[in-house]
Amino acid sequence: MDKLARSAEEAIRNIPDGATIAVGGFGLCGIPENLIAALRDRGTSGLTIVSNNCGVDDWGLGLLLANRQIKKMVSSYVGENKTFEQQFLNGELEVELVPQGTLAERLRAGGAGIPGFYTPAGVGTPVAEGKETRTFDDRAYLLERGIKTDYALVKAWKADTCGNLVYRRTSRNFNPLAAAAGKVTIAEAEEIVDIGALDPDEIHTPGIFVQHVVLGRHYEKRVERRTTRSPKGENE
Amino acid sequence: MDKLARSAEEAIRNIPDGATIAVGGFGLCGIPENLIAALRDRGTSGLTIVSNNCGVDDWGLGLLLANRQIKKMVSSYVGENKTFEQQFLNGELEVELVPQGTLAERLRAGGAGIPGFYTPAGVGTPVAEGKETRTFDDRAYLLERGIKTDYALVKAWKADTCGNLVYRRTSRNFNPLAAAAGKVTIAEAEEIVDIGALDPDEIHTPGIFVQHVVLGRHYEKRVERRTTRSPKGENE
Amino acid sequence: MKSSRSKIVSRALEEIKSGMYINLGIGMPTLIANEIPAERGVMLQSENGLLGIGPYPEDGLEDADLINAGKETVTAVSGASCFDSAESFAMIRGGHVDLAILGGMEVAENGDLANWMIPGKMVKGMGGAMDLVHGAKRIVVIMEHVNKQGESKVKRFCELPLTGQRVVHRLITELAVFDFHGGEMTLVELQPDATLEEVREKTEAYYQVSTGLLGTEKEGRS
Amino acid sequence: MKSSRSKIVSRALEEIKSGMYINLGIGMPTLIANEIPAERGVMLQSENGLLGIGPYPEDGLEDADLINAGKETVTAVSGASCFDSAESFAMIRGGHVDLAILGGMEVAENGDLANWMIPGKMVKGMGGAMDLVHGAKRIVVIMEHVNKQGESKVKRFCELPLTGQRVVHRLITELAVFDFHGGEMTLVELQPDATLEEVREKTEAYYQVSTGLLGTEKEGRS
Repeated sequence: MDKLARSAEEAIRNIPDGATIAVGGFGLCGIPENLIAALRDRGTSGLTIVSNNCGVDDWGLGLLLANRQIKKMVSSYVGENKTFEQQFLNGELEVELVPQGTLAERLRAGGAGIPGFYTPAGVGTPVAEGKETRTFDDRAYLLERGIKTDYALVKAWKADTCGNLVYRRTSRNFNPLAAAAGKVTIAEAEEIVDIGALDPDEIHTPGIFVQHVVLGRHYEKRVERRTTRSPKGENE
Repeated sequence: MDKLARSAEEAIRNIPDGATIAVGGFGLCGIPENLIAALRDRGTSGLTIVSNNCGVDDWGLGLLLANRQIKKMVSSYVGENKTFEQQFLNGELEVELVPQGTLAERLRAGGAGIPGFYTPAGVGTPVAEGKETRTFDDRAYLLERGIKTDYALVKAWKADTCGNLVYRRTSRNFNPLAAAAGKVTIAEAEEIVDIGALDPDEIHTPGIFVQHVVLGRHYEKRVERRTTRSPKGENE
Repeated sequence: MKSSRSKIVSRALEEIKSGMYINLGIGMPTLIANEIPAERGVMLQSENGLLGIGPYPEDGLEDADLINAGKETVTAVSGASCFDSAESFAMIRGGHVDLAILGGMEVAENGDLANWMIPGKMVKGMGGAMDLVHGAKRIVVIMEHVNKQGESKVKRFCELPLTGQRVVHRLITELAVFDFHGGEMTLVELQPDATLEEVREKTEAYYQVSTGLLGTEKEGRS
Repeated sequence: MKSSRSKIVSRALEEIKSGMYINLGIGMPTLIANEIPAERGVMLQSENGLLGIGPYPEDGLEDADLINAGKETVTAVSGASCFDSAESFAMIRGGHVDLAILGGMEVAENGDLANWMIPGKMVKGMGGAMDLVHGAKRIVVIMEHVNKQGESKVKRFCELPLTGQRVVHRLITELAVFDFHGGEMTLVELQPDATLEEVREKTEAYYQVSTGLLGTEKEGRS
């Protein structure tokens, strides 16, 4: 069961124009940078991207935006990006805003074969428009739908060649959910280890959810807001 | 944030008669044996137990059955237990049978604040009786409800004193789901480690889901079906 | 002559293709596990939370924390992963498992399956069967063609309470292999030593016979 | 005299009790994190997947893989755990977080909160705010009492699109603390240097005044 692709280019080659893709990451943390760059280089267009954020102007999914490859974004927060605002105001870009917990759960549901679930988030707000509101035990909830995508691009810390993934710290975020929601999931990792090198109990995404694995060529891991304290313990 | 109880007896003392309790374990694997024994000794009665199975005649939840402490079981499979059959046929014991995946998801939903979700399991079967059937994308699904319980009893391999839990191999099973579904969750562990000894990325149940932790005094870890092969590789 | 069971198991093995993720039900399907050639490179899923079931442990090396869905002690292969029951059924319900091979009590000509309530016995529960039949990409049922009384288990309609409606893709018995499409059943293969006539006699269901076997004709006891 | 912000932050700190699990929103609420005395023994949750946020890292020790929901580099305390976003919102939606302290743009007398769409600006998204207001056991909103034009942000009805209906348990401004019960709002505390009259002048909402402050009277600009 060898799922190793030789390069990010090879791994994303079959993604067609117009595909729907779930992409892991929160802000610029845990984003599949090599796969995004390969997709930018290939120029695949008309994409619908399901991802919590849309990168910044010159990094992450912002690269695909700048290159006009994205038709629609499904996100909870897209505020870090001028290109985004321009394309949205020009009518070039569609946006579906989803509460962050609902977005996470919709991806999980899609991956888990659950077509719909109820959540209180968004009741009585613009998010509720066009959705069924239903009362359980005297509280109101919205019906939200699971999301399955044609592809998923995720970023792991370590992967083995049969697709088992381990994430590091808060770079986990939406990655396991995207991995399960994608019909074809492509994972990039900072390190590829031998089968058997990962303990079965430490694996975050079992290989069954992953179709292709690739070693990331280079990681920039850009930081969006560098906040530090001085060694004396005072805040910057 | 020290959640360490001195004993299983102390940890379960406040569970009242008539409580609803989610109990981790699959068969006899990963069951909270010390907490069950303490509950048997205390004699707490009229219990509703949500657990995939109900132990065997003389072990696991079977101990509570034999002692007539259980009023109702919510399970997917209860076939290993003669006492069970007797009490059920006598009308002493109520049983709600739930498909295993639905039971797992109902507990997860309860813990995650989701009051209901749709699943295909059980459509057109006795499980569908009294439930809403609804079509999404030309397939039929049942509406199933989340389960929250008054208490949860779970078994971990390692725990730290602030309630972070790590499970081992297939003893994980329903334990993390029960932990999240219980309003008050009591975890027993084979080993209690210092805070900071567990890597944040290896924790299966974060401490926020756990109110009390206790070191299991003794583990029998009974095996239900001992299957082995001879060293030559032939099956028993 | 091979036993009914070994004919069924042998034929079921052919369903298993390289690279598949597979769930094997309790009972006869579990027997298949030990027969799968290692070089086929498949991963067996156990719904209690293990992907990558290995052979039974050597005597004395049993691990009470490592069991399969039949509660038997097992081992884990290299590359195995463990997870909780919700994640396990996310795999199953979400269509990530390529194939489930399940036992059956009755299969109807429209693909209905009954395999969880034994007539006249205490109801023990459905376990994970109802989730599996709606989740795995392909459902293969293996069972003996007739019951101990000689009555056909391949029926016009299931009499037992259902596990799932129209969920079976393929049925393998010691006599034949049937496929199900659009609510209809087709005989696609005869097992060694079986004849069309024997299948006809022992099958209550109506079925087509695939052209490869005999041209298309309407079959079945009626 | 203390600034408005420091009055709000000081008062908000009193909401934080020993042993609590707390989510602090982006912006002013994040400032509270650095002021919580270590001996209070609380755990801060970050909805991007961290329970146990520590202080900012020392210069040069930033870890790009360890950020908070405001995308700032942070550290993790001893006993911290990491998890995916679905698990994070399971904690939140499931009522496991004891307290969320969030910023606000408008709060209405019935407890409605608006804090995600800035008037006249491009909509950036609600992030996790809509989940938090329905999930955490207790919602405390902190905000300045009036906007830059001097208009009350404590209103009869929210004019901005809502984040949630009747979700606020307590509102802390630089002038006062209000509690919400059954769709009604009560002034329960005055901040240092504030007077009942000043609060009355700067509050559009109708509110009760708690007996401890002045006997119960109907207050508010009308």
